[in-house]
Amino acid sequence: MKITHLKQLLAATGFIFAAGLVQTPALAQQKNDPKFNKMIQESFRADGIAGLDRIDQDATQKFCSDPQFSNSKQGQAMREKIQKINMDSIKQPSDGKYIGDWKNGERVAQSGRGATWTDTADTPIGGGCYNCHQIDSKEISYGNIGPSLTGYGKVRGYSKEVVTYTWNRINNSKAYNACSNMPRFAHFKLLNEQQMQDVMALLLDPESPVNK
Amino acid sequence: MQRKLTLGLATGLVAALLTMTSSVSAQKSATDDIAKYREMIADGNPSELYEAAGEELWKKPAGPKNATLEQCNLGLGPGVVKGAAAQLPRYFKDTNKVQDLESRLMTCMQVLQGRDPQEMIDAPFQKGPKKDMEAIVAYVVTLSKGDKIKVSTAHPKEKEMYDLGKRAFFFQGGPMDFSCASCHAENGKRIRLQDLPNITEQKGAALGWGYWPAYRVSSGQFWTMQQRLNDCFRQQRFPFPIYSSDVTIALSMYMAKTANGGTVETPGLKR
Amino acid sequence: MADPMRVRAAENGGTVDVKILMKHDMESGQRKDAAGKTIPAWFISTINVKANGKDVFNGQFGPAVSKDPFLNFKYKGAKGDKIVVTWNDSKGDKRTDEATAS
Amino acid sequence: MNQQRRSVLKYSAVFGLMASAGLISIAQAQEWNKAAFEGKGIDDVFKIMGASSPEKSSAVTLNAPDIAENGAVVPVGIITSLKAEQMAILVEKNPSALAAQFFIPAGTDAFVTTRIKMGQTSNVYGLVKADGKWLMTVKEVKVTLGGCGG
Repeated sequence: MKITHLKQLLAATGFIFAAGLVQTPALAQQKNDPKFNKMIQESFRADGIAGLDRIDQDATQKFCSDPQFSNSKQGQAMREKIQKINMDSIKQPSDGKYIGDWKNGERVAQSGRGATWTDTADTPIGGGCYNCHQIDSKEISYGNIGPSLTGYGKVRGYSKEVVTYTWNRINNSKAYNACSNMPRFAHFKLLNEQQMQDVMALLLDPESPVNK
Repeated sequence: MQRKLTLGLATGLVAALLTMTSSVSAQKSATDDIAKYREMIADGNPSELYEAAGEELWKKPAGPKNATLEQCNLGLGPGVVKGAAAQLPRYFKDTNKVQDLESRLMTCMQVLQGRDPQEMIDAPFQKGPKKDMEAIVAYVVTLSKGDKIKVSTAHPKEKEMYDLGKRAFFFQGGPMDFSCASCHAENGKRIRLQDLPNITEQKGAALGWGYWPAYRVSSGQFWTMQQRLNDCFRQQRFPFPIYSSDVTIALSMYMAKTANGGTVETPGLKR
Repeated sequence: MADPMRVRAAENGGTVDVKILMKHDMESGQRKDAAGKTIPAWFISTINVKANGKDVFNGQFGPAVSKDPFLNFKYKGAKGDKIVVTWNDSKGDKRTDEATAS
Repeated sequence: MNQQRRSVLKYSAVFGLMASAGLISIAQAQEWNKAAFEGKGIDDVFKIMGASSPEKSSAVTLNAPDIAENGAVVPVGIITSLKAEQMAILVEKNPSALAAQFFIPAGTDAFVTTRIKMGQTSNVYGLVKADGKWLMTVKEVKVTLGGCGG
């Protein structure tokens, strides 16, 4: 009984989907536009540490610059491919340690500085976590582009799965969601291993105010 | 025993719910308080200081030709300043280009006063010739305050600029993978406590485009739209957008056209 | 030379509401330049407001007053009052501007 | 150090005398109160101003936001029903507590609004001198980090 029901449902969904396909022609990644490329090439200049290589897009950036396609059914296969490329780039901590010092982690989470043309190569780069996430509930100035992380460990537990997932997500969020708004902190060396371990502690040390 | 446990659980749940609502209401009151703060500083916008200086510069002979800018054509005819900023960017036949306010003012300075636009392009913000530009912009945009944003894409070059701008809005790059859309393509989003207008919709675009140029409290400076866009790209960790380059004009065209029908509230007063 | 102020004075029911915007960096003495050197304090220290030649307000600022200072006060007066605002800063620079109560 | 402190005390004592004798002059209002503006802690500044331990008064209202979006510009106003001769704004956690001092001649309302800088979340004091006596009110203003820079 239940199974037939499900089958019917699936059939119906399939029908709707097929109908949708008929109406809208298959989407493809937007065409290479020489005029647009020329505009981008001619509109910027290198300044300090912000070189022109920063507008040479990698596959992930190119894909995600076309949200109509990247969010579509037709983009599904490419989405998975992008996620795999990013997943494969993640390295687990060299010393096997996942949890650092939450106090340092809070500092990394607070700072949104670094990596701009007004910074130097020595400017420590912040994680900018509070820009988008609620973390320690005592900080009232937090953004909401990303989900709240208050009570992160308390809610999810401190299992190996949670720890590894969190590590991966901080390293390269695009491994799970091809066009996540979150920067790939390890991929572009925005945060070093120690800083990521410290941010991990902020989220997953039972002593961190996040879990109090 | 069993009952106690359930009760305990229930209390725990209620407590958890209470904590949740209290933190949500704390946030709501924080944003309300920010709104109150903004209201308190709204009276006495230091942009007025720049506007006064700009009016003087507009009427003062300058440059190799020792001429004023009073005959500058901002799109509504030579010398018409009132309402002109509300209809920019637009296509100009004499330059065969779509121009925003600042690139158009550079044309006027070149044609009428004989000034070299490259000097303006190369100058850092808030210094030298840019300082003059900023004051003049403050003067010009004040004369469109209260007007409706009315930007046309009827000319093919305007339409082309709009399309390029729309694409640029979603163009990701830099070590943080950011595009304008990373922060400005959804409703109800904030960075820290600052609301982020959704510029892909009319309402949000009007909130963004309609309030810049503005006096920026955090830097104590009057910022033109070019400087605002420049700082967006800086925060996006992009390379430096060249002053009045096509990408800046294209993005302005996209924002302004999307904002059509909204009200010009410039000069604004921003964080 | 110092930039002009914006002085607005509006009379309502025998009270003149005076709003003044001054153009000044109000350097706090706490900031550092790009080379890491402290930028010395430089700020408006005193401000005097006269209406028809008589003192209606005196203020003293420290470096903690915001850049491009704003000041609002009210005095008993009338339309047409001639208001003269003068500030002096910590480097001895000064500026005087006038307005008429409307 | 000691010498300086003593001369500061002497200085304010003289002003105290002048004030009690009704000799507050335009000269005082127009001479920048260096000692007070350079005083560090809030209690030091109270002393220098001749206001040691000012009493809290419900007649003094401090108009300031609960949260400032930016510490560079915090609007602060003082208003009182008392016949104020002087007013002052102090920020407990600023490097120098005294932000501004105002002299209110007869015929001017006991009302002033300005904007101040705050380095961090702090108590802000509104002081009013009426009938030769300093009174105060206090309010905490939270300074938040804003924007992408954090």
